Amino acid sequence: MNLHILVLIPVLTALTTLFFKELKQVRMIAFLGSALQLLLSFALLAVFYAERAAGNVAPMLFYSSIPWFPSLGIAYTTGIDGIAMAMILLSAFVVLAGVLVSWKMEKLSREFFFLLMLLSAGAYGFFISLDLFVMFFFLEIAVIPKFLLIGVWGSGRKEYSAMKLALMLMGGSALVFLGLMGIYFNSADIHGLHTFNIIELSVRHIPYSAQMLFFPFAFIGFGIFGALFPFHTWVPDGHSSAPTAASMFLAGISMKLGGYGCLRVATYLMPEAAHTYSPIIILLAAIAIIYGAFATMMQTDLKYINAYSSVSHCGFVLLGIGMMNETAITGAVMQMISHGLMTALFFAAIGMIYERTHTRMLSQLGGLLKVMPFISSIFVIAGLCSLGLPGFSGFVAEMTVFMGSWQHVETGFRIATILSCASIVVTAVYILRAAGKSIMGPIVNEHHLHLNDATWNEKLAAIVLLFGIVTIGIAPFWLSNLIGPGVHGLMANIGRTILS
Amino acid sequence: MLNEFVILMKQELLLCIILFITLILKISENENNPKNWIGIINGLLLINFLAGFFLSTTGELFNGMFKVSELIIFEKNILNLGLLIVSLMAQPYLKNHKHLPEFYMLLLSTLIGMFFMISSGNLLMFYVGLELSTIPMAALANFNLNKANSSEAGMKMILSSAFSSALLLMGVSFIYGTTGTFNFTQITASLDNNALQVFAFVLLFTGFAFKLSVVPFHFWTADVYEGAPVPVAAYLSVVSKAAVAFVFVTVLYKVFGTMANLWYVLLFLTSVLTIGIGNIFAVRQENIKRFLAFSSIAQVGFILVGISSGTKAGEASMIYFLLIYLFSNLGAFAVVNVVSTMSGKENISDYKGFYKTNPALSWFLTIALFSLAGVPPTAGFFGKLFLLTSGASTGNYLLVGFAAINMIISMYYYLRIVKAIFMDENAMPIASIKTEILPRIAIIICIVGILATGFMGSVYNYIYLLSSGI
Amino acid sequence: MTSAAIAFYIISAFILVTGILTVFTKKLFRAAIWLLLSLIGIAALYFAMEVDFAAAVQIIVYVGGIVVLIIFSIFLTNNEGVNMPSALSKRKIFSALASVCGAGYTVMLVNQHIWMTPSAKVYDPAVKKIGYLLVSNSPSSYVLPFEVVSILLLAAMVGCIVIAIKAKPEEK
Amino acid sequence: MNLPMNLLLIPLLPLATFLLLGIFGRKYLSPVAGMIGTASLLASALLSLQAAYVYFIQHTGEVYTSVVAWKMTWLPFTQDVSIDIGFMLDPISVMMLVVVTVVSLMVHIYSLGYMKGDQRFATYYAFLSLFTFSMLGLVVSVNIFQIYMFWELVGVSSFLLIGYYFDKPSAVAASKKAFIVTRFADLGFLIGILILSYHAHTLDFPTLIHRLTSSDSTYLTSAIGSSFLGFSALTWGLVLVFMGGAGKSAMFPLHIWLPDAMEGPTPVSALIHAATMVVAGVFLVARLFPIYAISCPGALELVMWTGAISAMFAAIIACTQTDIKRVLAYSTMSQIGYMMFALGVAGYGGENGLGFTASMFHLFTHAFFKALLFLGAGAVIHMIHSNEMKDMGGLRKTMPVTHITFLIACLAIAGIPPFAGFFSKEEILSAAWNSNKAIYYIAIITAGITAFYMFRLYYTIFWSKEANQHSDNHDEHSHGEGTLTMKIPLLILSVGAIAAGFIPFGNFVSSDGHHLHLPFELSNAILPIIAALIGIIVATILYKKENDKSDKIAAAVNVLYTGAYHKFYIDEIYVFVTKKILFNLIGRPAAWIDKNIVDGTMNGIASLVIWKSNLIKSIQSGKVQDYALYFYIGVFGLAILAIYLVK
Amino acid sequence: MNGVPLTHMIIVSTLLFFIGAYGFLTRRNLIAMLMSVELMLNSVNINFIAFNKYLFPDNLDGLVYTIFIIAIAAAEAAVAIAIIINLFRNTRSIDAEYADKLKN
Repeated sequence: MNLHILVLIPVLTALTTLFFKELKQVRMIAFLGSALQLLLSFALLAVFYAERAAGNVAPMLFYSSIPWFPSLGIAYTTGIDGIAMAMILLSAFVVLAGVLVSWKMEKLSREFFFLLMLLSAGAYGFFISLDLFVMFFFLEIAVIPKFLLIGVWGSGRKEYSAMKLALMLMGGSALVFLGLMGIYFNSADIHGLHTFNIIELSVRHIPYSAQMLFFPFAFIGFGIFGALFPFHTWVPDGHSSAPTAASMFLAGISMKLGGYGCLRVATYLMPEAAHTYSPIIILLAAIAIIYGAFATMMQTDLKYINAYSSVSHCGFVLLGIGMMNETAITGAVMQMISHGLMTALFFAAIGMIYERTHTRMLSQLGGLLKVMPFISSIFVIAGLCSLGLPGFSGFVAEMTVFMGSWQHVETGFRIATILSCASIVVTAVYILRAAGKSIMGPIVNEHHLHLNDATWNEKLAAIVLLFGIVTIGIAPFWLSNLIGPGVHGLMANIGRTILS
Repeated sequence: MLNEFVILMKQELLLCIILFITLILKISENENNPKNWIGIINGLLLINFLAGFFLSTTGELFNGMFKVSELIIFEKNILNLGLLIVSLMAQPYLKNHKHLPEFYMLLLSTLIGMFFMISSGNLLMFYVGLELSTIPMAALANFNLNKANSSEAGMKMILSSAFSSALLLMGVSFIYGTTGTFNFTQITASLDNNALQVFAFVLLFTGFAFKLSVVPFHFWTADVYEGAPVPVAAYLSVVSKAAVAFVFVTVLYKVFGTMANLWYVLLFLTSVLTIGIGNIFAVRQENIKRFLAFSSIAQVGFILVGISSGTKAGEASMIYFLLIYLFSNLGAFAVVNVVSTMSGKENISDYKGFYKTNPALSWFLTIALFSLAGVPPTAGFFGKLFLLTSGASTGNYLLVGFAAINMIISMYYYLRIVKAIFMDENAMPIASIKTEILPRIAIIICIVGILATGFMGSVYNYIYLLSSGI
Repeated sequence: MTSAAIAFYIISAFILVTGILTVFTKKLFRAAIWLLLSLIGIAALYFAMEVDFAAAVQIIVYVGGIVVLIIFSIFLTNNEGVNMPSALSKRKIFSALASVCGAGYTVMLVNQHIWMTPSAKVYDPAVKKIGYLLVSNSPSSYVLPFEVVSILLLAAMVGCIVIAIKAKPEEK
Repeated sequence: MNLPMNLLLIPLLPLATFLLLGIFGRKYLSPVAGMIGTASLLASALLSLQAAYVYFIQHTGEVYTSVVAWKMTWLPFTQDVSIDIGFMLDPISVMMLVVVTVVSLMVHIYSLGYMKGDQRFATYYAFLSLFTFSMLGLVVSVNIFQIYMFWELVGVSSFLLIGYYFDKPSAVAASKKAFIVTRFADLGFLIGILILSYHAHTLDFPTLIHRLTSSDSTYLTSAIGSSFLGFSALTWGLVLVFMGGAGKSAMFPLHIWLPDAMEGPTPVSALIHAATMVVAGVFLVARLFPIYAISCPGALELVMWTGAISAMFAAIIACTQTDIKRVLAYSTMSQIGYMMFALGVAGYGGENGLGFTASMFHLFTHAFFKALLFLGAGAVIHMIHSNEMKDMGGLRKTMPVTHITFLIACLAIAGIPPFAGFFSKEEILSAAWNSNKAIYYIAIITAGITAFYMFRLYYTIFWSKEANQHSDNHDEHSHGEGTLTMKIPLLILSVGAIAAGFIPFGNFVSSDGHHLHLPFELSNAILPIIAALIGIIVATILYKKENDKSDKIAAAVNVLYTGAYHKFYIDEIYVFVTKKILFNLIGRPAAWIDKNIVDGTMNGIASLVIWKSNLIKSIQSGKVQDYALYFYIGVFGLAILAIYLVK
Repeated sequence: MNGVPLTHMIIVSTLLFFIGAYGFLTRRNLIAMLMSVELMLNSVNINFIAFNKYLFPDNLDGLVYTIFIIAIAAAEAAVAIAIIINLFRNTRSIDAEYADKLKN
């Protein structure tokens, strides 16, 4: 299986949209492209399983490397393990749903879908690449379309938010870049040659002092993408100003780039430093979890609620990574997947509500369950997933993180774990508050009585995401088995280095 | 001998021939429509550009006063391409200008000067080339003859550059006084880094810094770009800067390689200042040309970071960056020129709502700006990152970190324009503009260059093989 | 002190004094005249150094060309008789400080420097030799810059004509 | 012992019903939703009875062992710790299967009439099915994490059902409260699980219990060895797990959600908040009972005192409430208190385990009579359209069936022989007598109060005011006593309330699986019967006829009365803690900090750049001589620096 | 010129250079500024010739350089004057202080 097709399809879809003008054509192209991508992802999953079943134990499957800038050691190196596979599936789900909820994007539809597809190409490329530079390239590709998506199609203080998001993510990538430089120039082999290749790097030993210097850059840099406290402020503004599909993408995929990078680059390649810094990471993650949850409780705008809750939820990802054991990291990856799907669903529901009622303020909403039962149900289900209800993916992921975190016996780590666990209560508070005010209760605005429920495309979008959420929630073992070996491979390296 | 002479100097000679053709056209002036001329000259420039790729030989003339290497040919080709693009994009500006042949004569003579400067192996040759590339530029800056701003720009440019050349010459005189030669190789051989030589070197350094608009020698830049006609500003910001940068690297690496520790410090200091000041000023600009001037100052700062490494990769990255920068900046200027000529509007606020009326131009400008900002998948990303990578290769993470952080600021101001174009509302947006064919070609070349160069690793490798470092 | 030395110091003093007057005189036209005298002084210095060719070029180009050009331009801009406004005193102070420091620093460097031992050969700036150096096609000649300068002069001429020629903007 | 695999259908049928009704019900199946739900639950109930038959009656051998009928690894955490999903039968789970399915079936049938014509009829049944599924999954759990999962699902179905009338703000608030309070308790449960699993390296019940009870196991040593704040890890773990149970079972001080939960439809209250879900906490402690009893008696003591205090506390409050469902809610809490302290006074094995058996017995009987009480109350509310006692009275004529069944239930709960409650309560008291006298007296007093408030309720509803006062007003839309489907469950349940006490419970359920002969000593039975009779008599005096005696008494013990009427201000304390402390002291500052400090810093950097930019703009003065001067300074600055460096 | 040390020669030229620099920095009239630049260039010329004569009499490089400087200075001056005249036409002023429309 050739992985390049994963990047190629979104790019070609994006380019194809440019040749059409009408919304109907453009959205159909985008839909077909992303549906094809989803099918391909499933096919890839099948092939992946087949390879593994056939006894292929290489850390990365479908490995290929095409020299790009040989003099700088840059090659277009691709390959996936279970973690990347899971992320690809996540992206495919979210993108398809994103296209579907944007079905009536009348304003500059061609540009909208073009940017959306470009964004998804960046995400896919990021997940499949095994070369730090290429990874960075794809990471940055995914920044600017967001700026335009938010600024042009957004709502509220969209320009401000778009600018803030772009600048903070840019700051993140600047830090990442420094981290990469540090890794690259400390990766000399016996011939003094440097490399960007992750697999190569994982067997080379970066000096401890260099790790200590550059780990913070790489980690914070990716952490900014992943809403690391206190660099999370782009999240609320960005998410809430973005158009629905972009919010879904931002929270569903984009923030995962950060988590994935923290794991794959910062922690994997600089394990000793990660080990040394882990108390700080865990502290920040625990703060993000609790603080994000409490901040969510005070929000009055549905999108802000979900955005702040994303801060809190993404804290679990960093917490899991910071704990640095197999279970916790598996949980972190699961949390990425779970949060990606769940938050996308949440944003989709909020978007549908906003599209109809033209408000997202809790005080102006109420009793929507009566007029739009489907959308309301989706909203509630997303909320329940968010608060970690069994049967949905959130539970599986959070529990794995907790279980892994608890393996750390030091009192400080335990306290952080307990605090993080406590967030499940606060989460319940804010989710129920939001649902209680907007979905339940009496109808606040008479005009809302005449609104329609979801259309077929919106339903399909919700069902696509719901499918993912529920599949993980009901049968988490397949995800765990998919991710597990990948995490095991990561941990083997980390463990080896720390012990030696 | 003659044969060798002709082949080695083919690029200069071709330009001279074109220069004389324009001169003849001027002299035999009849009331022909200048449009035909533009076509002819652009055709000639295209031939000139293409001819650069044939019959390439390397060698030296006049005791190393004139050197040609593959790298130099490549650099000249880059400049030729720049000239061609400037010429194409200048068409809307020139078609109503009375002094079209003169414009081309001045432009061509500056390019000839740059070529000689690049090929020079001798301080005299270098100086002559430098002045030849500067003095006509001042005249060009003043080419909006009836505009006070244009005259002011020309005045600032000629006086500043005269002052700068005086200092440069003092440096040259001290180098001569301490080494007794103008020949680069002989200078290198007889350097012993005594105080007077260092002083002379610094004076020489500032001469380059002036042309490259390195802070604090950059003050003329913004004023001249703002006052000068857009194509001239474009040419100044790209072609003349690139030429000086090429020579600068050669001089630093080849001639003053033994002073590497010294100029490393100077580059460190000036690059920090350049990036910082360039960015801080760019943030507040309202005039788009002036804005591009400050942004190009900041870009120069990045070049300095790359050069400071003194490695092969540093040189290669610098040339690669300049190639990309040529596409990006000329692309931006091409759009600005079309808008400025057709609507007379040059302020960033005028671009509000631009996308509604001119989607294609908006995208072109946006892509060019993104490339300047270093956003993938545009080539600017690669250019900038390779510069920083080479900068980091000497372990100078502090400088690279500063530069990387400054990319955020630069991102801000580029996005400010993108925001104006796409997001801001405007009751009176710039009317829909019909771009003529030549500027359109120019823009498309730039955009294709921006989008393609980064993906072609072979280009970088080619440059890398030619480069040499200290 | 030889007579040559005395001549040198006298000429030097002349050059410097006229130079100072050039930059301090209130009247622009007078400044131009002082410049003229200073340039002539430099030519005299060249004569004293037995570099006749340089002296000649100095007189012809500077005195005969540039200064005349400057004087013409002074007439053109109608400024010949008027007292020039004085610069801001802040600028004067800073400039003076900068100039004095710069001069002092440079002089110090020059003073400290130990010059190379000159070769024993006699300096012979014969016109023929100069001509040969400038226009022959021998490998060691300066014919290439010479030709390039010609392009520069051509370009400068073109530029001057375009810019300075009396435009007819009223046509439009 | 091999169990027929069709038993797996017991939880799966409700799940299928839920999915069917949840997805298609609203549009396509609305009219027949009730029938579908009831039918599937009927099947479930029959299967449960089969299971009970197979497990208990066909059983051969001395000891009831736990049987894992089916099990799979659901989510592996580490090599030896994983969440397993399975179906485990042991005495208590079989008993719970029967209770849950039977009560649920009754509620299903009852709701056919009660909820008839409701707009979201199908949704209602879907939620009921979801709840039943979750509860069944909970009781058959093989794994402590499986329990936790279904625990949460039970919580959410409770949430959905309490908030069923979602356009009523009070219902929404109550559902939120219920969910959040139990969630808070679940936090303890979760951490408890984490602690236990960390030391035991397993989550499976049999292994877990084995590892943490056998005295020579290294797991136990590790759990006892590590301590935090003076208590061993094991104590912490068990106490925290109990916290979860206390939350779900509405034990003091986590009980505040239960009275409010009565906002849900009354059948729901009967099912969830009386008979099944609220006893989950008891079930949980019973499930881990060996660990509590053998390895950590300290934690068990906490269980005991919590139960006792809750029982008494709730009984006192129940006397003053005027909303019939709230009275019943407090009575539920009180009865669960009984169950809890019964567990608390028990020991492991043999006669010591009397409390355990008694607790389970009471759970069993309580399910019947409490469901009956609620359904009866539902019938009353259905007719009167009000929950308030003052709107009722003299209904014994108009609602004869309800009246009689309600009376049976009241007698059962009051502990009058030969009704079910008498037997179970008697066992509990014996157990308490054997273990802790203080508890015993508390229990006796509580029994008296229970009898009092139940009969207060009974009289106020069915006697008190003159008959027919209300039916006049409601003639046109009076439902009478309700449909047949509403009466049948009442009758069936009243049979249970009468007969359940005669089941030889000790033969089936005991702490260690051995048969336990339940002692019945008349001497022990006398005191509680007397207490109950006193309560009934006082209630008769005060409430049989409408009079003002009760008010006078209330005025006499004003402080106590007001305190009890306001539920001893526990709610207010909670509101204070959450609103004032959590919201105002953490939430608001967090939001403020985020907006002003964290975000402000980011914005501040941006404005700093612009400010700087404006600050130094004058450098670019436009004057060429300034430029030259800077140039000049630059040159000499660099030169001096360079020469300095070279030297 | 026997007896005159090279250093003195260079000092004279240096002084002249900085006199010119001072003039360039302070003269408000653009033409006067141009004149100051000419002084600076001339001082450099003295340097070249002096070095050539004193230190490197074997060839005439310095002298040739001087000649080129003179030629280029002429061209520069011509263009400068043309521009200044054009500026004067456009603004009726050749005061350096007032030629600051382009700034910030």
